[in-house]
Amino acid sequence: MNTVSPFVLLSALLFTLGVIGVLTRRNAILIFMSIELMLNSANLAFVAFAHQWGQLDGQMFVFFVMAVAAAEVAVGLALIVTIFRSKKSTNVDDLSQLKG
Amino acid sequence: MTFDLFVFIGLALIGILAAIGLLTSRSAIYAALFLILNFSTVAVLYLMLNAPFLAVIQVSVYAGAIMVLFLFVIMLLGAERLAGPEAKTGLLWQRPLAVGLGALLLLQAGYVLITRFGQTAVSTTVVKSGPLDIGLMLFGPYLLPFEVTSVLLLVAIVGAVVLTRNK
Amino acid sequence: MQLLSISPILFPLLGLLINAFFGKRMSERLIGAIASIMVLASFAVSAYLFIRAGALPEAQRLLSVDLGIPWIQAGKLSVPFGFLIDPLSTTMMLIVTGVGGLIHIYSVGYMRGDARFQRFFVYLNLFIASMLVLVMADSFLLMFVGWELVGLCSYLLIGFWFSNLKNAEAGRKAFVVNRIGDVGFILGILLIFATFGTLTFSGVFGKVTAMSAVNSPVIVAITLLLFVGAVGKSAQIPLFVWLPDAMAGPTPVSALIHAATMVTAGIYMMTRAHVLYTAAPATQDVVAIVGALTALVGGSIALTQYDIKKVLAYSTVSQLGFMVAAAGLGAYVASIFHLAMHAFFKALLFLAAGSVIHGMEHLGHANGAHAVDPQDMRNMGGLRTKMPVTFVVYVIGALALAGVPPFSGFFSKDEIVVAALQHNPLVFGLLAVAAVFTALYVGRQLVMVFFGKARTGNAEHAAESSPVMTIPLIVLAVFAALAGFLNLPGVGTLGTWLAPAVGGYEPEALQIGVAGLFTLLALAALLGAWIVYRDAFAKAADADPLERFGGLYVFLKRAWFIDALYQSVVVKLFYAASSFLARVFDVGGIDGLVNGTAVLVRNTSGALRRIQNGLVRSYGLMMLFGVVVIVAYFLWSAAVH
Amino acid sequence: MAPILEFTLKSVALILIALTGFAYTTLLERKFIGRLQARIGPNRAGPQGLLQPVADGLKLIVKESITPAQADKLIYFLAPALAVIPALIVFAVIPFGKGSWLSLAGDINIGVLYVLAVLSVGVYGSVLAGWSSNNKYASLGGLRASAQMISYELAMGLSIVAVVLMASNASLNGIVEYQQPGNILGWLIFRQPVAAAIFAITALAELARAPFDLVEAEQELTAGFITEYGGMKFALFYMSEYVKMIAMSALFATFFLGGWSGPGVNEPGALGVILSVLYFAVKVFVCLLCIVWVRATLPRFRYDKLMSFGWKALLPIALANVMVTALLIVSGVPGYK
Repeated sequence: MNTVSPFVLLSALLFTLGVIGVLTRRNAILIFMSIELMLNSANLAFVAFAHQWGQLDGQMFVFFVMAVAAAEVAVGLALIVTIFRSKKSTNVDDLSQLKG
Repeated sequence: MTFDLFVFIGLALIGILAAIGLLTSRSAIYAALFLILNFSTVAVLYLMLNAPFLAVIQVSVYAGAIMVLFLFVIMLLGAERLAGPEAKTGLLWQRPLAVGLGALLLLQAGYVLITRFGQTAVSTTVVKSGPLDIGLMLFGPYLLPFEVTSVLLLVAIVGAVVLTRNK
Repeated sequence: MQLLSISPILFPLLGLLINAFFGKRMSERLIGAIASIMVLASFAVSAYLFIRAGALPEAQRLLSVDLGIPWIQAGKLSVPFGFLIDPLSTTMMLIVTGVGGLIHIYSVGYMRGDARFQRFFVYLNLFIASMLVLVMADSFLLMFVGWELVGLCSYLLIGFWFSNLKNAEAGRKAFVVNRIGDVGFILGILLIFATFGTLTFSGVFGKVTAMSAVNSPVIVAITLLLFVGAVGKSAQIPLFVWLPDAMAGPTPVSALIHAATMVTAGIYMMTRAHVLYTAAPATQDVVAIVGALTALVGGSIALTQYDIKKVLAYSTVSQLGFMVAAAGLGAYVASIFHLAMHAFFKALLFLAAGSVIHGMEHLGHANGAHAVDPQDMRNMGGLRTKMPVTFVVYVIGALALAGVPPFSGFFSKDEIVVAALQHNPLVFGLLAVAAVFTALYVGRQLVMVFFGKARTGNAEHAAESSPVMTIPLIVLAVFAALAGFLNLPGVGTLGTWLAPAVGGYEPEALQIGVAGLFTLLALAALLGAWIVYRDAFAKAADADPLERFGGLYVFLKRAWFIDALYQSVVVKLFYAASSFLARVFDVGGIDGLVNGTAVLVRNTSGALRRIQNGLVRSYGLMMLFGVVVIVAYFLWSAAVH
Repeated sequence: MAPILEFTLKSVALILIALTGFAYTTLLERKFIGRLQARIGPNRAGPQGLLQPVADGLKLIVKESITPAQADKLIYFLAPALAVIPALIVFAVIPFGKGSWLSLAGDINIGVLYVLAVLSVGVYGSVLAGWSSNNKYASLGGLRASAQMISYELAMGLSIVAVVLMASNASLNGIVEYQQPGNILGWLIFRQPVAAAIFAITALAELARAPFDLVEAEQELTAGFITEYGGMKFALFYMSEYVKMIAMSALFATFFLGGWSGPGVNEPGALGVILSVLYFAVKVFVCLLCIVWVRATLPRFRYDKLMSFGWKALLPIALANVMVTALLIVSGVPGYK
């Protein structure tokens, strides 16, 4: 293939699915996974563009995104565990104290 | 239809189906497994895009570490069964709206992509992207971000430890 | 060098910090010692600077200490943070720290046992530092900072015994009246900046000299506005009303702030700005006449007062009038000379009066003597034998004030009247009458306090004060007696010294006629007072001999009704306007606006509040909506172009 | 299509070798432990008990396949496969002898990373088996497995980083060639003893072999995550364990024992190749014996000791080792380039 457009299209599709997942699931862990899916689709686009321009910088960004994702998962899951301890639930709709 | 395209379509289908599975599965464990499948297909796509290093990192970081952590937490909390009926928060309109907006976003992206489809050819210069080349980039132009990332990871570790510590 | 030059300010600051933060745990003796030593150290440095400047050739005596700190940089306004060490400021520094140091020592005895002993010395040190900022400033703005700081100290110290409502009110009055003057001062500063684009003394004066215009409207306006500030601070007509009330503060405060130093700030400021005033003869005439009138009015009121400190307060008003008149006549050296002499003898008189009051209170409250006002001269009498030291120093101070040769006041006053005779006969006449009044009230006071028989039990049992109080009195008495020789007519040591800072000085020869006339007037007035009051008060309740003047007496006694005038016109009008604003404008306009805004915000946010439902997913949905709209906008704009 | 055919043939051969190896490793273990414990071990099936693996296999195949009623069926069936696949595909990058054709993937420059990635995925088999069985022993075993493997993976990766630093090459063949200066001192076990020790320890932990076999500690958890498994599915787990043993031994031999190198491998023609394969086989065999030997010698760790040992001892030591190695290399100490 001499174009990366299919990869970018797939990336957009996966991103949209991730968005829908974030907005429709109520389990905090699943929302989290959907966010990972979105990050991953962005990574795919990065790699695709890196391939298209014949440069490594896109791949570097993926590397950093992965590091950030790992950090995010560590803290995020710690938060979920902490919340679960007090609320006995991972449903984000149960966490609506901060409202007007 | 070239062999590459054939492989791509197959992988893309698997990835999309896995993503849909993630959205619809009733069990968090299945969702996690679908996500792992999706990550794996993306790893193979990286291989196709001349990024073998990232492909392997993708497997070992996402599949080998992050998703294991997810599974671990799911099993630890016993939270694999997802809530069945919609809670009484009265957000029934929310799901269709979310799907509709998501479709709109996809349409926008698709519009851009299709109007420009294949307009820019892949660069003819093939860059080397082995561990050595990545390392030279990391410790060269990207040294500062790299070090900042290490601080970020440290902070995340400390944060996670503090958050989950039993008082 | 820079540090040394500003260390006179730093010493009292250090003292006040130590006393403010650690004073709670220190003994009174230690607190007083620290405060006094800091001021004396300041005095020592000032003396060093003075001597060093004296050793330099005349042209180099103007030492500008620029600390290199750009204090204010705003647009065109650039004010450096710098100090000016020149003959004028070192002279002032010596007066401030010297008299201040003596008064600190005196206060250790005077304030003994006061509940707020520590606070008193913190304030005193703050005052010394502020006053030094005022006199050392090298720009109008920094001078204004010192000006306001001493005003603050004055307020704090007048109302020092604030638990008595009258004292607190006196402090407030002083503050408010001073504000009126300060408005003039700050407007003057603004006008200076608008005109000359700079606020440093050297910059402004250089430009004024370059203009070489006489009576240009701008400079007249500037000088008049600055004079308004001086009128407030130096208690001239019509703003002198706060100074007599300021006697509510502790007596050392009256001596230091309301006689020797702060109230002379106006005179100092005009002397410092003499270049401006010399360029505006019209203003000078106004200044001279206001000063002479103040001298007359203050002296006349002092004739009728019974309160020992009130007499001295009105006397101060009067003497300040002399100084202002001198400044208005262009006799700046005479003005500063009288300022210094006045600092000595008036501080002496106040401190001695404090000693008298202290002695009057000596009987204590045990014998039911509480009911007797220890400051009312009618309750005194015959203290000559009870308090010999106080009596002697009081007489010295009184003779100096009355202008009897060879005491200090004679020389300084003589120089002023000589200048008046040369420039303005009207002023000369007014000052001559004022001088007679001076001698009269001084004599009256001496007779009432020290001669005759003791009229109350308190006076009967009065005792001499402790050495810590009398020693400063003696030191001051020596100065009050002899300091006049600093600037003998025809020699003019002080004048020659000050000449570089006040724009030239030629010592006047002694005019035997004027000097003799004023000496005769003073002696005659003192004799008259002796005759009138020798037998006037047999008992405390007797009527004053002056009461036979009837309406005139009441007029003087009530201080020319100026306070009453303010009360009935200014205050009433102000109340009426305030009440209109409070009842109509505030409720209807301001509150309506504020409440209306609040109601609007509350209702709007009440509607918007529904969006914040606490559900993460709906927030996410809104974000997605925003993203879709933004992307759509970009697509649309890309399609358009 | 020729490369695909070649790959297929090689893969089939590899799988057959692995399966045979697996079968006879079980026998080796039983016999060797028997000797160590002063008994004979299985000796009935065939001469010297050589057919014992065949008998075991037949038995397991024909056994009734039982599925717990409350199990999550799909994952219950998937888990054994997920356990075996990583164990098998590790072999793709291991060079079995001289010449890049003797490893499946050839001489690729991300070989080490590939190994780490595949090993990190190996945990899914046990975790999912534990969860899907819907049995508390199995669940605990699965949780222990995931925690243990995640913890020890880090130290293992760092020990290999030291090796990669030395060889400045991330391809396994490159590492072997680096250790071939002509004498036995070229082996990295002599220049990286700390890394070798850490790798050996973490390899045992990754294998969940004694003394790190808490995942299936009989006294505590019955059989851990395989409690509910029987028949052929059990055999698959069994197989994954032993195939992994072979793979780990091969990796240790490659990283620290000079891989296929040895006297005479540089001979041209078939002789050198045959010698190199032989040397490699011998080294792997010695490693296997050592693993079994450790099992017969050491008692089991306590679980909290296991975790604190991994995080507080091995990981810091491995980090320090990487740093010291880097310093030695930069300062040009002889033997460290």
